[in-house]
Amino acid sequence: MIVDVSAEVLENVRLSPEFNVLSLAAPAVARLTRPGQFVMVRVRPGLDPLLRRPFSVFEILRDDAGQPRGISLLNKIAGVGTGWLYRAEPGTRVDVLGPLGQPFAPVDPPAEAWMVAGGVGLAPFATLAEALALRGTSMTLFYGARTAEALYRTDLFERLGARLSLSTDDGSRGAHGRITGPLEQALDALDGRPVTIYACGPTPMMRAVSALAAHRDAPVFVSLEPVMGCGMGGCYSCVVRVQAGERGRFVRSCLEGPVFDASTLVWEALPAGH
Amino acid sequence: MIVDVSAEVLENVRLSPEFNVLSLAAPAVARLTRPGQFVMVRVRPGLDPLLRRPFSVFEILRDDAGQPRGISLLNKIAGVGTGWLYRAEPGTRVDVLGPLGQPFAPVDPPAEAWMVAGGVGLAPFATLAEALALRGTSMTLFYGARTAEALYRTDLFERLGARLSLSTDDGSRGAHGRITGPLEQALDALDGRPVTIYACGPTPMMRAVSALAAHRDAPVFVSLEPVMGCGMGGCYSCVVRVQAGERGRFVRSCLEGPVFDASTLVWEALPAGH
Amino acid sequence: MRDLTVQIGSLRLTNPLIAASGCFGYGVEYAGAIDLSTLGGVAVKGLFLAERDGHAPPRIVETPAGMLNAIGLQGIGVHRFVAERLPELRRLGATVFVNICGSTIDEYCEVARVLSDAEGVAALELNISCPNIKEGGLQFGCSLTGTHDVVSAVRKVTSLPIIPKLTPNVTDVASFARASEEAGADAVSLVNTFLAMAIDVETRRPKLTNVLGGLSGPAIRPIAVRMVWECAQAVKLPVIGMGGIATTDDVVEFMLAGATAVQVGTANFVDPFIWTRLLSGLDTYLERHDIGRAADLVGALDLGHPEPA
Amino acid sequence: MRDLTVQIGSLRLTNPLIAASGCFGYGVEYAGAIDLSTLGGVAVKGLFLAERDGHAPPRIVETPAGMLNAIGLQGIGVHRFVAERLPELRRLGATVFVNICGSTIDEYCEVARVLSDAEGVAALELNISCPNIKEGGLQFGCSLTGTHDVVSAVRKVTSLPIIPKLTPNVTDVASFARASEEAGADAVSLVNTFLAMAIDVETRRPKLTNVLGGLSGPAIRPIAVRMVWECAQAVKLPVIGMGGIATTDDVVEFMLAGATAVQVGTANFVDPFIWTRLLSGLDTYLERHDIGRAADLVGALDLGHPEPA
Ligand SMILES: Cc1cc2nc3c(=O)[nH]c(=O)nc-3n(C[C@H](O)[C@H](O)[C@H](O)COP(=O)(O)OP(=O)(O)OC[C@H]3O[C@@H](n4cnc5c(N)ncnc54)[C@H](O)[C@@H]3O)c2cc1C
Ligand SMILES: Cc1cc2nc3c(=O)[nH]c(=O)nc-3n(C[C@H](O)[C@H](O)[C@H](O)COP(=O)(O)OP(=O)(O)OC[C@H]3O[C@@H](n4cnc5c(N)ncnc54)[C@H](O)[C@@H]3O)c2cc1C
Ligand SMILES: Cc1cc2nc3c(=O)[nH]c(=O)nc-3n(C[C@H](O)[C@H](O)[C@H](O)COP(=O)(O)O)c2cc1C
Ligand SMILES: Cc1cc2nc3c(=O)[nH]c(=O)nc-3n(C[C@H](O)[C@H](O)[C@H](O)COP(=O)(O)O)c2cc1C
Ligand code: FES
Ligand code: FES
Repeated sequence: MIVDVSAEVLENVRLSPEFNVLSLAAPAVARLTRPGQFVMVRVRPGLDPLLRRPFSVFEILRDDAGQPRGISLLNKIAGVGTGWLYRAEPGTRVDVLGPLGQPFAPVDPPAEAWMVAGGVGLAPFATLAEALALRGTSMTLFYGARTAEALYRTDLFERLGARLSLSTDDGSRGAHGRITGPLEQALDALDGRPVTIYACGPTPMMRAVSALAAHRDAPVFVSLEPVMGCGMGGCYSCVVRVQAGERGRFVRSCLEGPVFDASTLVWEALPAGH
Repeated sequence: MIVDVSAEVLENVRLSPEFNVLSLAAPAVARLTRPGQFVMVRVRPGLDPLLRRPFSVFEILRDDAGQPRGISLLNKIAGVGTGWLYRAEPGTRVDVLGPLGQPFAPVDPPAEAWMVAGGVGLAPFATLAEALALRGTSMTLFYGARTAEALYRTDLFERLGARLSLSTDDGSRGAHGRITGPLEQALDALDGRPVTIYACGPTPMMRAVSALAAHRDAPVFVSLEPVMGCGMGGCYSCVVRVQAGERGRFVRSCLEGPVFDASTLVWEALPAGH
Repeated sequence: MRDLTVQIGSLRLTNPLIAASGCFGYGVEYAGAIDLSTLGGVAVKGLFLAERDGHAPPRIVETPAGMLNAIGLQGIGVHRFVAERLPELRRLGATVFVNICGSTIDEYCEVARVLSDAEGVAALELNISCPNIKEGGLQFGCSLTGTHDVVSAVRKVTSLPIIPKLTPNVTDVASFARASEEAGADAVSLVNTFLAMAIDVETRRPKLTNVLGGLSGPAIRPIAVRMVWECAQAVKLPVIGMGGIATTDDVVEFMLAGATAVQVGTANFVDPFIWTRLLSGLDTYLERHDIGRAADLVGALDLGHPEPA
Repeated sequence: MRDLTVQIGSLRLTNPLIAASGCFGYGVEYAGAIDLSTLGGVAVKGLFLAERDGHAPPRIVETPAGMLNAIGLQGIGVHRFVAERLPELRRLGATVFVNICGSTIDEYCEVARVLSDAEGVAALELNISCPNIKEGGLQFGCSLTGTHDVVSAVRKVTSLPIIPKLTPNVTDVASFARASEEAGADAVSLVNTFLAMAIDVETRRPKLTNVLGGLSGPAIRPIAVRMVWECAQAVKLPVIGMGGIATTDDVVEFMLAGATAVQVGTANFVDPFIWTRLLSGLDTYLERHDIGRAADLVGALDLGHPEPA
């Protein structure tokens, strides 16, 4: 089921000049959301901007009795819409349509789950980590960012029992360099243990993860972030190429994704990303 | 001189479900404004709504030292722009361009000044009353509204020494009926005293005032409120017909008005008003 | 509820609201958001005879109060549509308008034949106005003889109502409505999108892979209303109006200008629940104005010397 | 400051920013907001030979990201303009583009003659594209021979640069640019407004007294950019682009599409101080991209297979 709610902004925690976590009163959406699903957000009334913006559901917010009362978004300023959501004050409202898209399938023990996040690509993993924790699946968050300050909300994942493997471009926290470094080392140390990898971040990163894992026969599921006009399968704007026949074919990532088995994608046809 | 300032909303006093007084930090505009002038307000960023909206400067706000620190607007909800200004929270900003247009010429003693206001037509008279008070001109505010509750801020005028003559459509305060009733009685009781009349309100009211006064040779200045696209003389949207030759001619009310000598207007050509 | 039915040729619609082609997938995608049988109609995505890949992304770009698209008519082809989607649409009770395309007149006719033989198609909308593809589309839609030829050829092969969809990218759209009428169309629909482009000033490249795209959304509404008005005066055929409809007032505006029914495209992207709001809004409007039937709005624009407003 | 100068035929502009006709009064109205000599040019309100009353209000209506206008070319006529406004414009150092209108070819020529004899006119913009008046305007602008005839007639009576202003209300705007080039124009400017309408659904009357009006503003920008791009490829003449420009990026977008200079109309209503912002924005853009001259932007759209963006 898909709902559209006019959600009050409950809280806006600015993590940096670029990132914030926006809490929204949207119990109906919160109740329905499965790990890795997204919502389409109309950032303000009126016709400018016209279209909604897609956002992963970051956290499911719960009241003291554990009942879903809303969702949060991990928002990174990219332009006008994300700029509004960065500045949104508590009390204002945004329209939230969802939940949408194919969720992650959380893997069961004894397989391990590795989540590989680059920057704002952390967003879909909080819901996945919750689901994994419920199943008792052992999990690791590989998380890379530019600097130590840009590694956000690792506490959420630690609380759910995830191991952390961090990296920063400047070496200020964790490994120095891209997150694919620690990932490759971990893969080399696997020693036959089964692992399922989930990745979200810049396209080149996801592609690299996919290549690394393919060598080791580890399944990889990526969450893509193409431009989306509707999120409902109506417009055919969000297509990505999947393997089929000689040339492959375009499928709508709002319906058949945003989560894809990395091995089914035609990576060359994916926009390099934003 | 005309300035454009991004003015912070200092205070928003909602007088009724329809009317509010919005205080704006715009010292540069406040310093320059003369009685009855207006400003063009961009109610929010973005392209919807696209155009600015014209508003009379209601009060000149002053700090404790008497220095102009801003202006207020008397706003009545008419549509999308005025709706935004009704809801605007302190701390948000609106762009204010002005001051614009021909001001009222405040009359000197021994002539009396009568201000005739219908509804939101009260707006341009607070600045006029200030100027009249400075000159020591004796003044009366004729002010009509639907009900007693819709007669706003009469305190402002009393404080400046104006006599009040009120009317309400339902008789809940002042005379019962239109404000033209008390006005006509006052005109009949003039007994040769010189009076200058200033009127602002619905077009039929201003026209009636103009007709009443013409019989008694009292000059009438009206402040018109046509649709205005630019407020600067650029677009020719705001024209009203003034007498000239056989058919009259269109003049721009943002430049040659909004204040007009009522006897120069071709009333038949004026839109009946909103 | 007032009487919202309207008549398009032999076709009676329960109300004037039709989902616009290309903006509603194959209809089935929206079954979760709206009961398709409550719509006047569902115009499905443009179909060629064969499957089509469409253009490489990026395929859309947002513009002030509008958007550009260059989807390139990705589609499953008419045969798969009939086999895989139509049964579901019938089951859901949708009144199905199939938007048909062709690179040649023969292809239009072949697609029309296949659909005429299928069960559950209410009408054919002839897409002679897609600005985003090289073959077909504008090649017919921008030429009066091209328009006439396609329409009369399709007329010969089907008894379904045929509705040429006109492009706004012409000097005199009413002449295309007339050409359609003469060629035997049952109605015309307009507007398709305006040929447009957008450039990324940082990369100095077109924002769309296809360079050009079609502008839709509220931005174009005033032009679309004018064109619908012109066509409604030029022909006796019913006119289906569209272009930027997002509110009940917009629906009424198009009907007053002469549209018997309307389509909603871009606004459905922003709000897939728009349909119930528009339906109840229309009902409220009719009630407030004490108008018995939605059909009474059609062409009811009052041009009498406007009383100084 | 980078080199912002651009060349329109024999005319060198200090920068590519021109105030659009009908959106800047006679220029003098804005002298308090902007030093007119800092603009590339000022296109004054369209002038006929005689004074004109224009249409009865309401003359404008706001639309999504745009506006309709039906001013009806109210104006003081060319003689009063020369006597009463031109001297002031000269004093202010403005580069004056006079937008000229006519009900007949003779009237265009007569207006052109009067202006050629006057001091301080930099160029004539031939308004053959006003959608709001019955005589003149579109009657010439929507016909290739009409366009050719007006331009060549005016060409004979003036040595001032002449710039036909093209209407977007045609199927193939590039052919009108070509007709202008053949007839001896020095440049073309486009777009004028799109013929459009809006209806008040409460009164069921047109919102404009004139019923029809011209759509301008950001809403139309993507169509205008496409048309400028088409014209720039079709002719060797410089193209002056406009339609919805409101930001520096918009200016650059038009220049990349092929405009040598641009005009800003509707956005000036919203922000009369826009000019200094656009000028410094353009300078910053050139600096950031390490481009020496604004003129280097003209037509620099990169169509090379767009790298997957
Ligand atoms: C399924 C999905 C989940 C997403 N989850 C998140 C999330 O949790 N947090 C978050 O901050 N962002 C997320 N994004 C990206 C987010 O939707 C875009 O950043 C946003 O739409 C940009 O809107 P804007 O108005 O700020 O930018 P605009 O002003 O529209 O554009 C500014 C720039 O952003 C680029 N852009 C446009 N669309 C996208 C896009 N889909 N992705 C990336 N860049 C884009 C434009 O090309 C342009 O260069 C997600 C996207 C998808 C498809
Ligand atoms: C010189 C001048 C001074 C004014 N001073 C004040 C003031 O002090 N306080 C105040 O509340 N209003 C004032 N107005 C009127 C105010 O500008 C309009 O109410 C406002 O522009 C409507 O904008 P909107 O976005 O709310 O309405 P929209 O959504 O744009 O339109 C809603 C309705 O309002 C009508 N409308 C549009 N423009 C005007 C207009 N100029 N006047 C009246 N109705 C209009 C429209 O026709 C429509 O029916 C003044 C107008 C002028 C010209
Ligand atoms: C993404 C998109 C895809 C479209 N695809 C088609 C199509 O396949 N066939 C067609 O006739 N029109 C197509 N159109 C045009 C719409 O049906 C409609 O004519 C146009 O968008 C104007 O209406 P709107 O402003 O309500 O969107 C498409 C429009 C959009 C935005
Ligand atoms: C109120 C108004 C009046 C106009 N008057 C004229 C005119 O007299 N002559 C002319 O050639 N164009 C006229 N135009 C068209 C503009 O010059 C310009 O071509 C058009 O508005 C598109 O640019 P914009 O979107 O920047 O406004 C007018 C436009 C507006 C909005
Ligand atoms: S976003 Fe519209 S089909 Fe996927
Ligand atoms: S409002 Fe534009 S000329 Fe007066």
